[in-house]
Amino acid sequence: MKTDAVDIVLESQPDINVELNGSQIQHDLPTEEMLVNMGPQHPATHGVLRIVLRTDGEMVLEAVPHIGYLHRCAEKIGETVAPYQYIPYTDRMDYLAGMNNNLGFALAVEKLTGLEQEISKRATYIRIIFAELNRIASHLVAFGTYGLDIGAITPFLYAFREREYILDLFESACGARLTYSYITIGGVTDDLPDKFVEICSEFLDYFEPKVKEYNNLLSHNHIFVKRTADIGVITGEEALDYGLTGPVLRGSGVRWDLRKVRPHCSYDEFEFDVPVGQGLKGTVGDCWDRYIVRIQEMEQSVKIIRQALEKLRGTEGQDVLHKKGKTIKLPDDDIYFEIENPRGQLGFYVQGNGAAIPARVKARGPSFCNLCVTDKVCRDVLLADVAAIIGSLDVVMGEVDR
Amino acid sequence: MILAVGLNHYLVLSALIFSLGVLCMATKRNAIGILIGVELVLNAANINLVAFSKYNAGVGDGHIFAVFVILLAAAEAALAIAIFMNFYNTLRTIDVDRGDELRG
Amino acid sequence: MDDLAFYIFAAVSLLSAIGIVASSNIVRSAVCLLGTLGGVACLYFVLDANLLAVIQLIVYAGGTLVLMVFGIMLTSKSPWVGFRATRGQVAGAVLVAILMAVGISTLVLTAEWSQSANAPLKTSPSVAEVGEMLLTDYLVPFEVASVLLLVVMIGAAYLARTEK
Amino acid sequence: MAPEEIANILKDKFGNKITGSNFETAHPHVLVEAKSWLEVARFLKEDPGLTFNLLRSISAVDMLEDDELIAVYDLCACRPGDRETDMCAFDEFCVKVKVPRNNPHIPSVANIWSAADWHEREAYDLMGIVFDEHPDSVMGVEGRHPRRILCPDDWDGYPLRKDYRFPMEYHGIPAVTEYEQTRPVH
Amino acid sequence: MSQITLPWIEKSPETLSGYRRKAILLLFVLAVGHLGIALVSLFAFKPGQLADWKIPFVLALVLGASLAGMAFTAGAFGVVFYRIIGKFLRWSYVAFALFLGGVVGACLIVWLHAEIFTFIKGLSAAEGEHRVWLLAVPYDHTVRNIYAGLEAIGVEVPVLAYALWPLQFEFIRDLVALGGIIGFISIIPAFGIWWERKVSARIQSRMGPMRVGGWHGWLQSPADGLKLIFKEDIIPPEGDPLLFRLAVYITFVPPICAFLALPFAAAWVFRDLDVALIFILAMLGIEVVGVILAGWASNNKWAVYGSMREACQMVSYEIPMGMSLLIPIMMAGSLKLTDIAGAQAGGFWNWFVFANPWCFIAFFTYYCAALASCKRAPFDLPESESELVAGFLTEYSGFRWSLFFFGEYAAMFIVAGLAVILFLGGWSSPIPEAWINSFLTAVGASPDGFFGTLARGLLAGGPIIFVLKATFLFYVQLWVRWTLPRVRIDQVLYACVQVMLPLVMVLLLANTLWILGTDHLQWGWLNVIDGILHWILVGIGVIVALAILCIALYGFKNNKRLVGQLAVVDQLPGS
Repeated sequence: MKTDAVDIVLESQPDINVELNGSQIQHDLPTEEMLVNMGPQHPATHGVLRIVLRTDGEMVLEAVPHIGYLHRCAEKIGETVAPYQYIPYTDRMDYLAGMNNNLGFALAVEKLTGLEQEISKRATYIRIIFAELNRIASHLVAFGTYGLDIGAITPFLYAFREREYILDLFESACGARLTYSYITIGGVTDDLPDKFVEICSEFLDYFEPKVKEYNNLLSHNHIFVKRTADIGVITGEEALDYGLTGPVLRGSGVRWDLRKVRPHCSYDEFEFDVPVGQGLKGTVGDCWDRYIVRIQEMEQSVKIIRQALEKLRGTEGQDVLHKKGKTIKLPDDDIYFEIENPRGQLGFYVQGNGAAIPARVKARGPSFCNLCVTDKVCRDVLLADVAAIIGSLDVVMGEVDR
Repeated sequence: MILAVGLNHYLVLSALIFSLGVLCMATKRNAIGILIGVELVLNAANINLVAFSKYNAGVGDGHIFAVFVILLAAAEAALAIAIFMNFYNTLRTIDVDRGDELRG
Repeated sequence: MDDLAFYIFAAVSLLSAIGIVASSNIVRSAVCLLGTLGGVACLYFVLDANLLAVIQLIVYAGGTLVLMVFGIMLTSKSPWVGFRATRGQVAGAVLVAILMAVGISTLVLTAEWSQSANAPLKTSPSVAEVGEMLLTDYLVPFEVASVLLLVVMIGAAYLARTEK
Repeated sequence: MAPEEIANILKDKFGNKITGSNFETAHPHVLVEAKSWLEVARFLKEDPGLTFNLLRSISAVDMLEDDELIAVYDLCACRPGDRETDMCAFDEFCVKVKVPRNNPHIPSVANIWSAADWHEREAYDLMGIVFDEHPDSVMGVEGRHPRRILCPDDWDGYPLRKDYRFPMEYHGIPAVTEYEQTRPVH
Repeated sequence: MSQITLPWIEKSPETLSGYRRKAILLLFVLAVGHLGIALVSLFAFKPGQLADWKIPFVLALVLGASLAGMAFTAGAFGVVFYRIIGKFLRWSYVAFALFLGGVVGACLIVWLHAEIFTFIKGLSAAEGEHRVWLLAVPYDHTVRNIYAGLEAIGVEVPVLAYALWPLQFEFIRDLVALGGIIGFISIIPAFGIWWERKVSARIQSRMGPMRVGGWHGWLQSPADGLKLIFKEDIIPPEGDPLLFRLAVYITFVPPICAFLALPFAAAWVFRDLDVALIFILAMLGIEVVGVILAGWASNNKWAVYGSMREACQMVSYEIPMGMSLLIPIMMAGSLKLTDIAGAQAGGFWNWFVFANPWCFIAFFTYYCAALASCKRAPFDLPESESELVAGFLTEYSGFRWSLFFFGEYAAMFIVAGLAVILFLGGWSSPIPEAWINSFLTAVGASPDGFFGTLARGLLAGGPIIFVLKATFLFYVQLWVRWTLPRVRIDQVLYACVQVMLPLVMVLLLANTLWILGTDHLQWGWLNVIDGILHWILVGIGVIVALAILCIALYGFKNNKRLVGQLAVVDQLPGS
């Protein structure tokens, strides 16, 4: 089985070593096409993504992503441990949105076992608060690193300054700052700490004006707009065809958010908007649209958290963790369940066979599906645009490779 | 003192650089190597001009000539490299010995 | 001091020139050319031709040399591609070059120059004087040169254009 | 639209190419025979009443007892609504395709949903289901198959199969620890 | 427990203090001995006793002994008072002053030497003694001659004459000046990098380096430099190792050469070239060759990309940069930087930036082009991290890598200095000297007295004013870098060829005609318009300066604003 990745790429281009006497190809300047390995260690690839670029000078003719450098057999592990033991593994998939991953897996298992109806309201609201806080944290990282990709270093530090507060909140609730395992099967592991509601609403008051600061600093910066508008345009149809979800799909102008169209976790009780890309600075579906959708989603998340904190007031004393969470047996059935993760639709396919351990666990990572459009978008763009496009897709390699 | 520098020193230096430039033109088969040889020869000529201006004439004529030589050398280099590009475009090499083929 | 400077810079220029000829790698030749150009520019400083020296630096070293290195990079697949001349050609060329060097040197050393060759004139033209000459006595060549540059610019762009 | 209705539409259209269905489960689905999957898929995508334009996931499952592999296609319809006010309409559906374990061949739907490209590569890589006519195919020992995606291209075997044994070394690199080598494999 | 045994950790405190006592004793003995030798020899060698070739040995004996003695004394005191000195160094402002003292020290040495040099040149030459000694260097003064001159001003220290003897040679003067320049150049990156990190930290609402050296991490750059020197030196074997090494020096040396022609004040210039401006531009232009070679010799595709971008960018931006500079040249009518700066003396309204609208715009076009040619953000494409890993620096490490930064920071200071000399009045102070004199008279101090001279030296112009102005422009470069994203290569070239070049050409033409109308043809109406525009521009300048001052004060007063008021977070367990 001789299927070396580089050989395959080489197959598709003319042999550069052949003597081209009197060849019919006449270029502007006699330049050679060059194969460049962007990654696995490259600052713009957000982890261990490797993209083989076929370039003609600064022009990228073809960009083939190669993934798998962070493959940790997460699905295989799922077949050897009980669902509640698998929760910590989901943290490590999309490590920037651990709460949402926990939530996705917990909801899938609860739906499969019928535990869904028995989760207390308080636990549901706490789940929503943390999922949305985590969405803000994740979008902050996306915003900051996108600035880095474009060459602005300062927004990154601003984003991390705010994210630090969110991580403090998480730490106060569950003790961890990155891999929380807080939302678990049957609810959340522990009730909120004292004064959490006050501190959280204080944070929201502090955070809301910061979004304006980000817009002044980066979003409407002329150079930034020039770098991102009309770059990497994905139309709505293309986005659906490639299975893109989340801010990437909404950036293409499709108003599609699982929290609205098929609400899970009583999201239907909340009032919020779904921002979509409108092509304010260029074409609908360009990098700027995908970027601004994330910024606007942070504002909407703030709105949701405020409502959830309000709803939380009447629920003191309710049990936040269902007793059956650790002892459930999975029925001989399967389920595929998706939630709206910061990066898109995170789906878990869980198949049980009557035992406590699932027969098959599959995670459908939004980053994995969003990344597959790279090949299509990164054609005939400049080298710098590749960084801009990859950054605007906001992939987390932990989830792509699982 | 025998080491005291005069006009002759400059002229001999210029002669040596000139010969090296000619040698460079003769031995290099890379077209850009030949261009480098031409630059050497022009530099040798410039040294002469400036040295004579300093030691013999005392007016700026030598300087003016040298300015024009530098200017023409730059123009010549730009044009020559454009030609080499074309040459390379057709023959995929800049070996001058291959330039005798009467092909497009 | 001037004498010492002459010897140093002459040695730099000559050694770099030898390096150009001796090096088989064309990029190294170009780097050696930088040495020669710099050495010659310093010699101009020694000869009180300051304007010429800086022009040499800015046009040759900053412009032409970059152009050449560009040309090298665009026309070779690898830095190590070298086309060697045959042994006979090299021997002949060296012989001719040595004869030429000896011949010119002898000619120069035996020639009778109009003034005493070892007494430099104290008056060197200043920048202002050179500039004034360019715009008075040498105005026509100056303008012709500017037209020539324009023609070269257009010609170079024409030669390196897309062929359709 | 309820899954039963969609299943009925499909049964009317394709008859016995739809080999079964199950709606009494957490995951209602229909079973489609492998060789007609391509036309069913095209119908699901292009029929104006269905328009399942978003392929969410392809999950490959190994049923060792039944000696078959299942490819679970989870589809979703995103029908653009009124852009300014309304959400897109939501509809979901699931199709399962069963293939024998020793010769798993399913026609590739990557030309219908581009999203299937990477999902099919992943299903081949980890479970060994060969998707015929996949656009990113390479020639293997047993014919053309999709290129591997997560594992290295020269990896041997399909790690998610139930009877997979983890290799002891890969290109001279010890792949499992001493402890794991002595431990019984699941 | 670590298995490594360190002898000085194993020893008991008693042994340690024993060592210390011994060390102090030894150092004091050595110090007294050396100082004694120096003291004896101070009066021992009478002029005329020694042949000329022995002078260096006498100097070595005297200077070496006294320097060694002082060093040993300092060492002994250091060991005695090491605790107090440690505390002293931690004391913030003193430490910072010590650090900045380098600049002042370099200035002082150069100034002192200039005074001595004038003194020696002022002595009457020795009677008929023109001797040729070593490399045909004629000298005017014997030691006896200098001693006579010293005696005439009442300094009867024979050794001083020996010490002054070498200073009469031009090349020694050049060496001292070169030492001053190199000292200054070494301070720029060390200070510049530390300052850049502090500025960026301030912009990003964090602290920046805080540990090394006590106050605000002022020793961070030297510490980093030390680390870089000890790092492994990696040279890609597949590239061209010779050119790989050479490229560093081709990049690093030209910006330093440019300092040879950069005047810090009227007399504070190594060589006052009549073509100084073009010389500096040429030196900045040669840098690009080194960068191309660095990329080429690295045998790395990212490095080649970086160097090609650098070549495109620098070669194209040199043209608008040079053409912007032609405008002040035209105003001053000279290529000599001292002339150009001298033409702007006497108050900030005389600066060329306010002279007419064309100069005003030319200042900004020059500054933008200079940013691009220094490859500073937003034009830092050659080393753009997120696209090209590190551009042409990808394969460089350790000390070689840091030399590139020496070159870069030197070039940054050069372009800032050029902008100051050509547009912002050079070393002349914004306040006219006459005002300072009258102010001094008004407060009762004589303008020629000690304080008067000091005040005039500080306020009325000089190297310190020049360095301050250049440092401000340097700061603006940092400010821009940490605020803006990076542009793309096609946008960079578009901005140069399609925007900046036509603009600068129009400016050049307009300025030529303007000068022709105002200065040569003396059109009255144009002179009136010129005057009005001049004062409008001065007004704009004042407003901008005040605005920057206000913003700075506001930022200083509200320096906690960015961090926010989220006090409760501190009570969370994680904080």
